[in-house]
Amino acid sequence: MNLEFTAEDNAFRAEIRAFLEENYPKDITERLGAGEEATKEDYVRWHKILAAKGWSVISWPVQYGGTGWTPTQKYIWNQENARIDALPLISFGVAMVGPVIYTFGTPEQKAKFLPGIVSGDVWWCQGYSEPGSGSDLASLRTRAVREGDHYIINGQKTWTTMAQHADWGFFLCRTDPDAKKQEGISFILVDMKTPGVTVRPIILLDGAHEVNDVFLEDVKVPVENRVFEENKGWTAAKFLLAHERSGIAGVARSKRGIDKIRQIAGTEFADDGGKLIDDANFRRKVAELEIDLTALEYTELRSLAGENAGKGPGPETSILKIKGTEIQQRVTELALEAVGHYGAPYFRGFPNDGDNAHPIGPEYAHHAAPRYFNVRKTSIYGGSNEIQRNIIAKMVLGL
Amino acid sequence: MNLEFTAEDNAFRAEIRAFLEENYPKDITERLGAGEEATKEDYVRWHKILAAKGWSVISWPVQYGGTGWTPTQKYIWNQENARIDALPLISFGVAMVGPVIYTFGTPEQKAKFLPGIVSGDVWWCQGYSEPGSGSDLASLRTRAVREGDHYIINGQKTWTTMAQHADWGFFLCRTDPDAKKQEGISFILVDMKTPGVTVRPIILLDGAHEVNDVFLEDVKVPVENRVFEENKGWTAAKFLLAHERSGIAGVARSKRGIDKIRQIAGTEFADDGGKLIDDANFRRKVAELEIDLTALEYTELRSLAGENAGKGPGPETSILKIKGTEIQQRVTELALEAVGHYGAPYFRGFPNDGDNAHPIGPEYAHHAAPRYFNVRKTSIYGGSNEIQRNIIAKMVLGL
Amino acid sequence: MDFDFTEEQTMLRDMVASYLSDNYSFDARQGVIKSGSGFRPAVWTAFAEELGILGASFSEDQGGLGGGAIENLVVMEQFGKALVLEDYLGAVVVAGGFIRHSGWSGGPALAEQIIAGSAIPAFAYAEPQGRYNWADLKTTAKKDGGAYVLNGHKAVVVGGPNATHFIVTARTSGGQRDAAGVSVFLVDKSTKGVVTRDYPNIDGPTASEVYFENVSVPTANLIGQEGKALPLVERVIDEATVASMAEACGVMEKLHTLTMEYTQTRKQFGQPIAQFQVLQHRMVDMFIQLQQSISMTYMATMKIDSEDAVERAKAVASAKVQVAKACKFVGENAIQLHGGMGMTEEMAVSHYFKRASLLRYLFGGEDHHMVRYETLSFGKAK
Amino acid sequence: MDFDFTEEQTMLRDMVASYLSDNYSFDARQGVIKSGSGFRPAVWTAFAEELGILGASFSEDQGGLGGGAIENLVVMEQFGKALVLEDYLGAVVVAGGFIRHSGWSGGPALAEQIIAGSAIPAFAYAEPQGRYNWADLKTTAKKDGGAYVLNGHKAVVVGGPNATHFIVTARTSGGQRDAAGVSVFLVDKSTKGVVTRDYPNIDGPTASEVYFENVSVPTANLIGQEGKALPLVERVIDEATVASMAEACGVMEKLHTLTMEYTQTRKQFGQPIAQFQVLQHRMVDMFIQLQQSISMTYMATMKIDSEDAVERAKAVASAKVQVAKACKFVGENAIQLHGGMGMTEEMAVSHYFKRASLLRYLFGGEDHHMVRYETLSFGKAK
Repeated sequence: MNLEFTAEDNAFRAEIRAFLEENYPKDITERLGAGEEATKEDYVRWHKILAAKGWSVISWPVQYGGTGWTPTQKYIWNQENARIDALPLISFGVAMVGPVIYTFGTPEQKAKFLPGIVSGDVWWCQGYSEPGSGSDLASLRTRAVREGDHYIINGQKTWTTMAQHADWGFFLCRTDPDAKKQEGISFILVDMKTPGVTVRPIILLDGAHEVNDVFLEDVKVPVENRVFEENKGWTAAKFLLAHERSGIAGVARSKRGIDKIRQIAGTEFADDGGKLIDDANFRRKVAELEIDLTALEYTELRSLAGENAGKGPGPETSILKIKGTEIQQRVTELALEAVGHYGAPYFRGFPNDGDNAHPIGPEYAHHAAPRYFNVRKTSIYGGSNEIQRNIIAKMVLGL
Repeated sequence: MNLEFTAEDNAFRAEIRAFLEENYPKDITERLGAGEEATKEDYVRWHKILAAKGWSVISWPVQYGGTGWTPTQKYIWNQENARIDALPLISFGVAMVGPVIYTFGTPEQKAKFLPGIVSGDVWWCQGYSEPGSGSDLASLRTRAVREGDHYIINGQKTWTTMAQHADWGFFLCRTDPDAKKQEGISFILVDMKTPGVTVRPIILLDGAHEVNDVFLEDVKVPVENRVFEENKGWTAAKFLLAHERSGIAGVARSKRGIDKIRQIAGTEFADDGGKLIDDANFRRKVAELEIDLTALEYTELRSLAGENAGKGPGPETSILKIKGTEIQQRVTELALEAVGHYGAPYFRGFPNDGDNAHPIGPEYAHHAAPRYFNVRKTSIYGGSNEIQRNIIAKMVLGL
Repeated sequence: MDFDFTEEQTMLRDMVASYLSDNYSFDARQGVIKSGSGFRPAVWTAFAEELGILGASFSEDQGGLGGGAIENLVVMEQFGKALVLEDYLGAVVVAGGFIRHSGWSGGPALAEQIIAGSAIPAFAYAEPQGRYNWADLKTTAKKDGGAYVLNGHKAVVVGGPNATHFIVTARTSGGQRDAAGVSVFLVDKSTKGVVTRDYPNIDGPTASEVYFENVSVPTANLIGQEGKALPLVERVIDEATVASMAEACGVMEKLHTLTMEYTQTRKQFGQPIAQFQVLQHRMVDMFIQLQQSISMTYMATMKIDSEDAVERAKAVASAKVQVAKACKFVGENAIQLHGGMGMTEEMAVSHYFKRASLLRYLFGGEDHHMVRYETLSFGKAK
Repeated sequence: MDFDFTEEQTMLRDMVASYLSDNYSFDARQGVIKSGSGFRPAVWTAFAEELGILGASFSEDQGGLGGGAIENLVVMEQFGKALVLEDYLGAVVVAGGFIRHSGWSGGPALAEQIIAGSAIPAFAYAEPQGRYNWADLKTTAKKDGGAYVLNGHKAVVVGGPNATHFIVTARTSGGQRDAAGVSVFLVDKSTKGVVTRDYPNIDGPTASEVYFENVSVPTANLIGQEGKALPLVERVIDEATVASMAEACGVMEKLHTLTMEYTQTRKQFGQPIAQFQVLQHRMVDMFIQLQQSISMTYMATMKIDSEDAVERAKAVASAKVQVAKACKFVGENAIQLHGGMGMTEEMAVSHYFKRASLLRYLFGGEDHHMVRYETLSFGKAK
């Protein structure tokens, strides 16, 4: 039992740090630091830089473009990325459909779809949730009816993140309506430009357009776009759901969030005219957050040690999801508290008329409230924290 | 809407205060203040003083010995009793079986049993819970079989508080084993000296002997000791359960508990050598407790105002139970924290060898830990706080 | 001791509720916001004329209905339920409070205009550096002949875009955070040198940054005594805090109701999610928080007229601690139990949540008021 | 970076677990307590001879097995699971720590006796007035020729009744709470003037009030430097705190397991109560608290040998905050989920709860360590 990184690990860290220092676009850092949102172009640009280095799909098998890094190396990679607040790659291709295709796909599917994911040329989206099926995913109703060598798809998907940018989507569709819930579902890849596919924005409570409804009306898709056997799509879906949870703790990013709060609180004044960071209440909350985050960090490290020893991520990763999202939410709540009165003004879409003589609060306050509102989603999506507790009760505790 | 008491209320309060000042036994105050436990004799003595004044069964109808006080007057009575930490009367006769008898009993039963309750000559205990039936009371299995003009009772009751002192007990027994759960139960009064009744102590985790197992083996009881109709005892039981919850918030007593904590913390030192009551953490906890208690107090007052307006105590009194017990538990926890190292020594049954030159901590510390342990029961008995939440969900929210 | 509303108060409540039900649907409200405004003149006119509520809490000799804090509670609770955007709090509760407690000679005239709906004051008290310390003022008022000259910057003045006047706290003497030297002025918005920069707040109402650039204000517009107005300001803000808690109770009641309705409709795993025990208990805990908040708001409302400043302040502080915590708990859980739907702009619940989140911090959140309570209850921290 | 135990550590754990399973049943433990004792000589002899664990954390040149903090963690976790009464913490962890870090010339001899089981030191550090400030000492040691003369009163010395020696903190100079002037002594319990008053603690172990009445202690028994021992004391108490957290993890694991077993057996409303979702989630939250506590205890154990006193102290303080909170949450909920049965003396769960409750506060609870963490992380409060 020891906490030391090996000399190899440290050398690896130095290499990563140097690469990021040299290659991560400074202008993205600046714009996002000022509260702007990342554009599609930002994501693609960074993806292509990583692809050029061979680091765009680090967790994949080497034969498909992966790095062969150890879990510890991946952990270091994540830490170093978080340290500079690097954009994460969009997960739908890299972390979701890619692994499904290289695990379950035909040689033709691998040849057709994997290169575009590795290179960043193809943007993917995920068609899982439906209006009636949230946590109860298997109750989905979108139908794909076989007609010759095509499926005709009809139905509605929702919460489809960044579908407005997507070239392709992977959709769970019911191919056998008479089968029991989890059976009779197929995993189908759809070109988003196919006639009958309509993407409609859902605006979130903070004004953000991240997610969409996707309507599918007589969408004609070749049968060769189905991954894995017909009616066996749930196998691929489950595989993906387990995959999706790794890294969900978000420790490194929450650490950066706390760093920013410390900075803000070093600028803001408390009621007594001292700095907010010296206010007993405020620093108590920061300290509690730091301690809880340390507990989460070491719980993740123990889980990582298990992975290093060859055990896959198990259902106990639900703990990381629960505590990780709770902490993310508290980080944004504390940021909102820190900015005081200037949490109220709403800047999204508000014309910046350039009246610098009469500013509306400090720049760091502009997105505090929207973020607090927006991250409520983290304890809801990907299986709500209530569902995660059900999973632990059943799968870990055996209740 | 106003918080003022009327001139009549204030005069009433003065009368109560003067009475208590003059009549409450000073030696009981002293012994209990020093951490001793109240004896049966203490309870009976105080009961008889109140009975002499006509105040032993204040909530009963006047015809049976009650006072006719308004809810506000009863509230004042409770406040003033708590103010001097007066012993509460044991509830099994006064608050439980008494109301059942005057509500459901025959004239003969009223004549036979009520006077002993009013006077304090007869000590009652309650035979409800059984080893297999806690929150699920109606699943009880103790049998009463009719033989001529007697019942023969067999079974086991548990958690029977102060049964070691009891002259009489009221027992729920199954008289029709074929009926559905709540049906087929009868409410039967049993002389505890009847052959076949055995009382066995249950020692609690703090070492206290408050509760008992009661074994009933071929206990022969005259049919005229059954209250209300045969197989309809659940009606009386339900009536009693609703009755039992009033006053359960314990606001006045928790206030006294906080006062004592403030006193202790005014004596104890903090880490920095100042008084504990000036320690930021400690006073934060006291303040939180005070505020939560105020919220409970005004919630109880709103409920009381409803009663004054003629509405009976409804299922929303479950709120008072939940918050009241949580606060009681926090009060004892804070007292334990306040005494520091001296929370550990265990005094129950420990021979006081009178070595005053070498004391084991201050007197106020001697019972801090036992009380913290003991009051865990308050969120368990009388319907656990989980059951109370079920009740609110169903009866108040209609879920 | 009673917790009942009088017949008049009950009628007031029913009248407001009925008006809002007819004229203040969620869609209509969202339309106003989308139009870039937080104010409908017709609604304000109705408040003044049709409902007469702008005068409900003013004394009868000022042309009001002779009510007070309880009337404000009744109105604000209904406003909370309908997420009313218009700034009754600043224009009536705050302005009315200053008129009532200051003995200011201009009070009756202003009261008349407020009641008629022709004057709509907004309260300019917060400053960028000052957080919740009402004495922390960089805005200055310097006497110059028959006028005061104001300079400074007031932050997030709610209702600013549609106000006719500002009630402004400013320093006439002393250091930046001294208790002495605080004064209050009525400033006509059209006065030269008053610069406003307007924007929407994230919960719907609009607000302004207000800059005073050598603004000349007649001495007759000094409200209360020069340099000695801090107790007056604190008292009025306590009244406003209590009124905002009543609004919060209305908001939370809706959050709770909407959540109960949604969970009884939404099905997962073959049953309404309201059948899951964990969600039931969560809704019970939301209900308990709501009930405790109502109790504390009533308590503070009834104690707000106490002449004992310590009792009054303790009542308000302790109530706000409860209400602020409840705003967080009820708001966050309402969203959680609505799942993804609660995250969307189209669902009313998300707007109630945003309002609850900002009401939590208005005039200071649980931390500010906890420290205040502790200081009142135990003396200053050592 | 790894979180695995070595083969030797795993063997140690299994050996201790196996011994306790055979010799330390709950009933046997209760019998010892009822007999008025908190110590079985045969058990201690087995620790020394059969298991050899008293030397597990001593260096090899002192006759030990060359282990350290991890070995103490392994032993203490098992002791927690079996609610071992005997004071390994004082006799081995604390005494071993003082020997290791002080360079005291008497160390090797004492170590030899401890490992053999013939010396059993107890740690006399707390004072009635001092709470968790280890420098707050009224006990004095005055140099007088070749000896120190000790006077004072030590509170709740766990293991006192069966100890052979006391390790005593005393003031050789300075004011009552000065950092300078703290010294440490080994005092043979049989020395004239050592007065003890013994009693059981509520969680099972026994303790003593220890009075020093003009007790003469040879200068050779001074551990560490005269007047400069506070950092030494703090370091050893940090080590003891970490070891006590390992015990707490063992206690909490049992609390959680017992609760899962009970709720799967106990039926209400026709089903095991473990089927109620609210109770399932409660047990999940208990499990999460347990896992986070284990993670933090491992972290603190691995950082305890750091020469960076700040890093070490932050690690211990943050871990204890987590573990103390978990002791409360897991303990209280274990009782709650056991219902009335959990309240009884006959059920093991109530004894684990009592132990968890006292471990929560041992060497300071969450408040003490939170303040400590804050001071280390932000500087002294202003």
